[in-house]
Amino acid sequence: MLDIIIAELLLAILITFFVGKKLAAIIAFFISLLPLVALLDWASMYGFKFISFGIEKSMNIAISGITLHLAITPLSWFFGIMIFSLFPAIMLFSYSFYDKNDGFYPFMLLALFSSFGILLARDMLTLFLFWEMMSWSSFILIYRNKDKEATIIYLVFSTLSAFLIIFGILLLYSQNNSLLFSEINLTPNLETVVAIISMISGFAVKAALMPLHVWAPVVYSKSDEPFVAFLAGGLSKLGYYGMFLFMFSLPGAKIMEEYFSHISPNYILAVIGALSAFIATIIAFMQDDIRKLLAYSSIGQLGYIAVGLGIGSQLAITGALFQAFNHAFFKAVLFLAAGAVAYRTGKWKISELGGVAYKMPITFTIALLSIFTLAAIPITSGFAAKWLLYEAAIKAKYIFVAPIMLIAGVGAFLYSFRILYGVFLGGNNHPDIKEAPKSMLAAMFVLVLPMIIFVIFPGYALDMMSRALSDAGIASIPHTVFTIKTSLASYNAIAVLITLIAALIPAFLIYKSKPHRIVDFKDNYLAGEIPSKYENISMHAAHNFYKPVEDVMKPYFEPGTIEYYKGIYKGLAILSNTLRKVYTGFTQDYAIYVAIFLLTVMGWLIWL
Amino acid sequence: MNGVIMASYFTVASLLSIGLYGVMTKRNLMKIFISLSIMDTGVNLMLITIGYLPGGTAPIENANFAKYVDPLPQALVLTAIVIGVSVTALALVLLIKYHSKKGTLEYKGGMKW
Amino acid sequence: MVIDLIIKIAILTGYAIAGTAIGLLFMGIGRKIVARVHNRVGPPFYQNFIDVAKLLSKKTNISHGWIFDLALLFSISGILLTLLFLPIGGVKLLSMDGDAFLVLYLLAIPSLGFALGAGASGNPNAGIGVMRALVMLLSYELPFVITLIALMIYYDTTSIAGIVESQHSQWAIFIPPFLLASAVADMALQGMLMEQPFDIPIAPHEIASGPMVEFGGKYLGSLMIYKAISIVVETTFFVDLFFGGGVIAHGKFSGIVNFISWLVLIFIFFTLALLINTAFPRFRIEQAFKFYWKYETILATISLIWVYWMVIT
Amino acid sequence: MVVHAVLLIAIPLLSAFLIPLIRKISKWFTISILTLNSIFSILVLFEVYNKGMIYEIIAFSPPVGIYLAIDNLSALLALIINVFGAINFVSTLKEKSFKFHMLYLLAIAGSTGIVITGDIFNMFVFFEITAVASYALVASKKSEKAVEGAIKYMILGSLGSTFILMGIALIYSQMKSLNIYDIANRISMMNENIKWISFAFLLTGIGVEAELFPLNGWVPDVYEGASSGIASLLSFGPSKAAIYAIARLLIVIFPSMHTYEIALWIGVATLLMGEIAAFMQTDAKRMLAYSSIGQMGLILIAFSLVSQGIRYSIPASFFLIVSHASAKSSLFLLSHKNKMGSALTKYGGITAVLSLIGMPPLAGFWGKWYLFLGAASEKLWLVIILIFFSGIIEAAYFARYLHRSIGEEKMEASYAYPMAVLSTFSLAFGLLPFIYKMANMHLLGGV
Repeated sequence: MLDIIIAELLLAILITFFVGKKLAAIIAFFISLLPLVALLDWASMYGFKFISFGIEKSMNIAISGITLHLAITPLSWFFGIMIFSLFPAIMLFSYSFYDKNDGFYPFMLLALFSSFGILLARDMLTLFLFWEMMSWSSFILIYRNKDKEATIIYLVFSTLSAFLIIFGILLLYSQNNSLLFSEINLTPNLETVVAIISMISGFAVKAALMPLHVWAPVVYSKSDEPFVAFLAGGLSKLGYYGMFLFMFSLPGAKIMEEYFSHISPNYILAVIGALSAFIATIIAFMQDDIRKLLAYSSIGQLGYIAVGLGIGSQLAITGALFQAFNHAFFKAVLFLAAGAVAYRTGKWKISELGGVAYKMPITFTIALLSIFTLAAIPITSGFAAKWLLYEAAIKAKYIFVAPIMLIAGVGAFLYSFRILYGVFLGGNNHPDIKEAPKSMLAAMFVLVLPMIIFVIFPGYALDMMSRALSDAGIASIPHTVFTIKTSLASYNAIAVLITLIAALIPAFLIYKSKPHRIVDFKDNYLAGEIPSKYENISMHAAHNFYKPVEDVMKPYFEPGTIEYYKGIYKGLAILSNTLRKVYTGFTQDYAIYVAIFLLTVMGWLIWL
Repeated sequence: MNGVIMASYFTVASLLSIGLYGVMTKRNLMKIFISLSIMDTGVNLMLITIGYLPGGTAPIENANFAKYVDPLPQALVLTAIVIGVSVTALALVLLIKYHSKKGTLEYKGGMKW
Repeated sequence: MVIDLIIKIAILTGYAIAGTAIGLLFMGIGRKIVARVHNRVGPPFYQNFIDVAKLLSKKTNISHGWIFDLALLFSISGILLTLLFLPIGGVKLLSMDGDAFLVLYLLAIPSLGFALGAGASGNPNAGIGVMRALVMLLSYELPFVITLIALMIYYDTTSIAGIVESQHSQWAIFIPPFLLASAVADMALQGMLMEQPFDIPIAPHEIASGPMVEFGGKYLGSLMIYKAISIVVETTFFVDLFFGGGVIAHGKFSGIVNFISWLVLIFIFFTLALLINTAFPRFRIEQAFKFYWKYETILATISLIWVYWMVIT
Repeated sequence: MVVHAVLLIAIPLLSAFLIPLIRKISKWFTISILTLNSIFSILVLFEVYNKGMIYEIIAFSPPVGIYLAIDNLSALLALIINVFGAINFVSTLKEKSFKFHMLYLLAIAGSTGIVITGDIFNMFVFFEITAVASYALVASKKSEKAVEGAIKYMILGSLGSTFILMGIALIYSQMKSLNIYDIANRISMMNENIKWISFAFLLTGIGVEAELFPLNGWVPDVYEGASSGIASLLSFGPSKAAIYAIARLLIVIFPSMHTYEIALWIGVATLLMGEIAAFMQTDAKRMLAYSSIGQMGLILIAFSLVSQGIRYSIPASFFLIVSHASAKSSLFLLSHKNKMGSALTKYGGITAVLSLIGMPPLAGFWGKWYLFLGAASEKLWLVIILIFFSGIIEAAYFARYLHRSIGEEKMEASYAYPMAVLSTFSLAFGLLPFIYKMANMHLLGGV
C-alpha cells in the first residue's frame, strides 16, 4: 500500500506538469489527501480507529545502491498530521488563486512528497535526501516569482542548512558507522556534541530561528500566499521536527547536558528562542507589508518552540509541540487570509488596506479566530500552549527567558491589532470588493477547525502529544479533557469558558436593553459632513502605526541581522575580486605559476 | 657516466631553462612560441639521450648485433617531432590571425580576471 | 452537589456585583478627591452611578456595525471574567482554575474587544488612541512581568491563590527585594489605571477623548462599567501579589475582616494613584515607554536577580 | 567480444581524415560517425559492466601498437565523451566548414583515446591530438577573444605537453617501459627522486589540461572566447579526460600517501580558487568557467581520498564527473543566449544548476554525498568545511545566475534540445541503480 501511495504521488507530480490548471488543481487536491489517509490509517498506534486499509507501517526502498528506510513513528505521525492537513487546504485555496498552471502544483506536490519522506525517514541519508528535495522544490516555487533577493537568499540559506545537517550526519556516521537512527549510540564526547549542535543549527535555518532567520521575511514577502502558508506552517515545523528527532528521540539534549557541566547549548537554545520571539515581535509591529509582518510574527512564534526544546522538561516539550501544532494552523490561515485579501484588493501594504472586514466578513471572522490563537487569548489553544511554556520556564527558574517570553507575548497583541485594524477595520478604502471565492473560504475554514476543537478540549491535544512523545521516553503531564495541571498551578479551560459565557449574559442584557442604529463609518463624531473635495480621502490611521515605539526601538535594532550577512557577502566579494587578480591574462605570469607549481610539487615530494 | 651523456643532459637542462625563461618573460607571441619550440627540442634531446648507449650503433637489423641504442626513444622522438611541427604550424596560423586582428604580435593584455 | 453549585454561582454573582459597585463608588470618590486637591467642590460620590444609569437609558445609540458591538460585549464580560479569577480578600473564587498568566492574558480580552470596537468605528482618533493604549500596555507589562516572575520564583507557584496563601505568615512587601519590586509594580499599576503621568491613551483634551471617541449611550455606559471594574481588578491584582490579598485574620469572622482590609488596601492604592495623578503632568507615549523599559525595568531586574539569588542559596 | 574497444578511437580518427575527401556531406557523415561511436561506447560500457576490466592489445610493435586498458571509470568517460559529443554536435549544426567537423571528430577521438589507452606515450599522443583539435576549435569562432583564448590555451598547453613528455622520458629512462600497468607493478624499483620528479612533471603537464590551480590561467579566457558548443565540448571532453589521466597517475602509477596528500590540497586550492573567483564574475561564460575549475578541484579531491576512503572515492568521482559533464555542458549551451524562455530550457538550466549544487536525486548529490563520506572516513573535517564553504558560494552565484537567466527570449531548438537532453543525464544517472553498481566496481586500482 505504501509503495502505491508513493508511486501515485510521483505519478501525480509528473501529470500535473502537463495538464491544465483546473485539472492540475483537482488532481493535486485529491493526491494531497493521500498522506492524510495514510496517517489516519496509522492512527491505530495512537489508539484511534478511523479507517483501516492496513497500510504497512514501515518499508525499505532500494535505489541507486542505497536503501531508504521508511517507517512511521508516533512523533512523525503528530508532525505529519499538522503538516499534511495544510496541503489539501492549500490546494483548495490555490484553485481560485491561480489563473494558469505554471509549476505551482507539481512542485507543491513534490514538496508534499518530500515532507512525507522526511517524516517517514528512519535513517539519516533518507532524511537528508528528502530534506534536500524539499529545499529545492521550495526553491523553485520561490524562483517562480522572479525576485532576485529571495532567490539568492533562499538558496544560500538552504545550502547552509544542508551543509550544517550533513556535517552532523557525517560526524555521527564516523562514530557509529551506521546511518540508521536505531543503530546510533550517542556518547558524550566532543564530536557528538558538535554533531548535535551542527544539526540543530541546520534545522534552525529552516525553522527561521534568529540569527538564521533572515531569509524568512524576504522569502515570505516575495512568494505566493498558498506557498507561504506551507512555508510558515509546514516547512518550519519540519525544521523543528528535525530538532526534536536529534534532541529527544536520539537523546542529543541529554548528551549535551552531560558534556557541558555549566551552560549547556540547551540553555543557549532557550535564550536564543526567547530573544528570537522578543526581537521578531518588536520588528513585526514596525512592518507595513502584511506579509513581512506575518513573517516576523512567524519567527517570533517559532521562537517559543525553541524555548520549549531548550528547557527540555516534560512541560516544556509538550508546550513546544502544542505551540508548533497551533502555529501550523493559525499562521497558515493568516497567510491564506492575507492572500484572499490580496486576491480581492491587490494590495499588501497595511496602510493602504482597511475596512475589508465589512466586505469580507467570513474571511475576517476566520482571521479573527486565528489572531486570537496567535495572541494566545485565553481559552484558545494558543493560550494553553504558551501557558505550558511559561510554566516550564518558571519551573526551570529561567529568569532570563521567562520575562522576555512573556513580554513577547504581550507584543503579539500589538501586531495582532495592527493586522486587525490596518487590514480589516478602520477607514473603508474598498467599497467595491467582494467576499473571497468559496474555495478560499473553504480552505481557511478547514484549517481553523482544529483551533476551535482544541479551544474546549485542550486535553485531546495533550493526549496526542503525550503519545507523540512516548517513544522519546517523556511522560505525559497530568491532564483531563478540560484541565491541565502542573506542579505550579492548573488551568481549566472549561471554567474559563463557562464563566466567560456567564459574564456575557449581563453584557448581552445591556446590549439588548436599548435598540441601536447602524451608521456609516464616515458618519462620526468628527464631522457630519465631508466636503465633496475630500470625499475620497482615506480615513485610515494605519500609516506608521507604532511610530513612537519605532522611534525608541529602531536605534537598538540597527543594523539588522541581514546587514551582517550582507557584510559577509561584501567581504567575500572583496576576497573574490582580489583573488581573481591572479588571473592576470598574461601567459608569462601563467608560465611562472606553472614553473612554481612544478618546483613546489617536486620539492614537496623529494623533501618528504 | 659518460661525458657525452653528461654534456647531453646539461644541454637538455639549458634548453629547458632557456625555453621556460623565454615563455616567462617575453611579450612577443612569436618569441613565446620559439621558446616553446626550444623546450620541445630539449625534451626530444632528453629522449634520445635516454636511449643512447656509448658506442652503440643505429638500431638497424644488421649482421653484427654488437651494441645498438634503444630504438624506442627514437621512435618516440619521431612522433614528438611530428607533433611539435604540427603544433608550431597551428601556432603560426593563429599568430597570423592574431596579427590580422590586432596588427601586432606584442601581447599587451586582453581578457583577464 | 447542585446546591454547592448554586451557592458558588451566587457567591460569584455577588462578587461581580460588588466589584462593579465598588468600582463605581471608587470612581466617584476619586473624582471628589481630585476635586479637593484642585480646590474644587467636585461632584457627589455617587455621581458615577447616576452617569452610568443615564447612559444606559439613553434612546439614541449609534453603532458602526457588528464589530463595533463586540466592544460592549467583550469589555464587560472580559473584565468580569478577570475579576472572578482573582482571589479577593482571601476568598479564592475561581483563582484555583487559573493562574497569574491567565489573569495577565484575561486582562487582554476586554482591551482587545474595546480596541476592536474603536477600530471598527473608523475614526482615526480612535485608532491613534488604541495604538497609545497598546503601547502603554507593552510598556508597563515588562517591569510588571519581571516583578511577577520574581514572586513566582520565590514562592514557587504561578497561581495567584498560591502566592496569596504563601503570604499568610508574611506579606511579600516585608521581604526586602519585594519592597523594591512593589515600588516598580505600583508604577506599573499607575499605567494600568491610566492615570497621569501615564494617561496618554485617553489623553483628555488632546485627541478628542482617545479610543472611546465614537462611543455613546449604552456603549459608553458599558465602557464606564468596564473602567470601574478594571480599577478593582488591577488594584486587587497588585494587593494580591504584594499584600497577601489583604489577608490579616484567620479564624472566625476572618472573611469579613479580610474583605474590609482588602477594600482598604485597594482604596489606598487607588488613592495613591490618584494623588500621583494630580501631582504630575502627562508623559508623551515614547517618554512613558522609555520610562518603563529603562528605569523601571532595571529596578525590576535588580529585584528579580536578588530574589533568584535568595532562592538558589 | 562484440566490439573492439579500439574502434572507439579508430573510427573517428580515420573518418576525420576521410572528411576532406567528402566535403559535401561532411556534416551528415560526422553525425553518423558520432552516433556509431556512441553506440560502441555504450556497448563497451556494458561489456565492462558485465565482464569487468577490458585489456586489449592491437598487435603492432610499440609504440605504434596500441595497448588499451578500460576500467569502469574510463568506460563511463568514453561513454560521456562520445554520447555527449554526439548530442552536443547538434548545437553546432550551423557550422558548415568541413574542417570544423574534422576537428570535432579529432577532439572526440583524442579524448576517448586518453581515457582508454593503457600506454603512457599513447596518452601523450592523444593529449596532443585533443589539444591541437581544441586549439583550432576554440579559434574557429574567429572573434578576437576566441583567437586570444586559443593562443593562451596553446601556449600553456604546449608547455604542459612538453612537461608530460619530460615526465614520460624520465619514467622510461628508469623502467624501460611505457605500459601503465607494467610501470605500476615495478614502480618500487624506481629511483625515489626520479620517481617524484617525473610525477611532478606529469602532474604539471596533465594538470594544465585538467584545469588545476594554478595551471589554469587559460581556462576562463578560452571558455569566454569559444562558442557555446565548443565551450560545452571542452567542459565534458578534454578536461574530463585529463582529470581521469591524473587519476590513473595517482591511483595506478604513483600510489603513495604523499601524492594523495598533494593531490588533495591541490584539489582544495583549485576548488576554493575557482568558486571564489566565480563569485563576483558577471560574464556568464566566464563564471561557468571558474565554476568548472572549482568542480575539477572537487573531482580531484574525490580521487585523492583513496588511502582510506577508497570505498567512496570512485563512486564520488564517478557521480561528480557525470554531474559536472552533463550540467556544465548544458549550462554552456544555455550561455548562448542566457535566457530561459521555453519550458525546455528552464528544465535544462534548473536541473543543471541543482545538480551542480548537489541536490538529490541528481547525480551531483550522490557525488557530494560519497565525497563527504570518504572525507569523513579519513576524518578530513577541515576539507569538508572548506567544501561546504565553497558550496555556499556556489549556491549564491548560481542563484544569481538563475535569476539573471529569467527572460522570455527563446533559444533556438538546436541549443534547447541538446541542453535539455544533457541535463537529463544528471537526473538519469542519479536515479539508475545500475550506475551505482558500475561506480562501485573498484577496477581502477585493481591490477
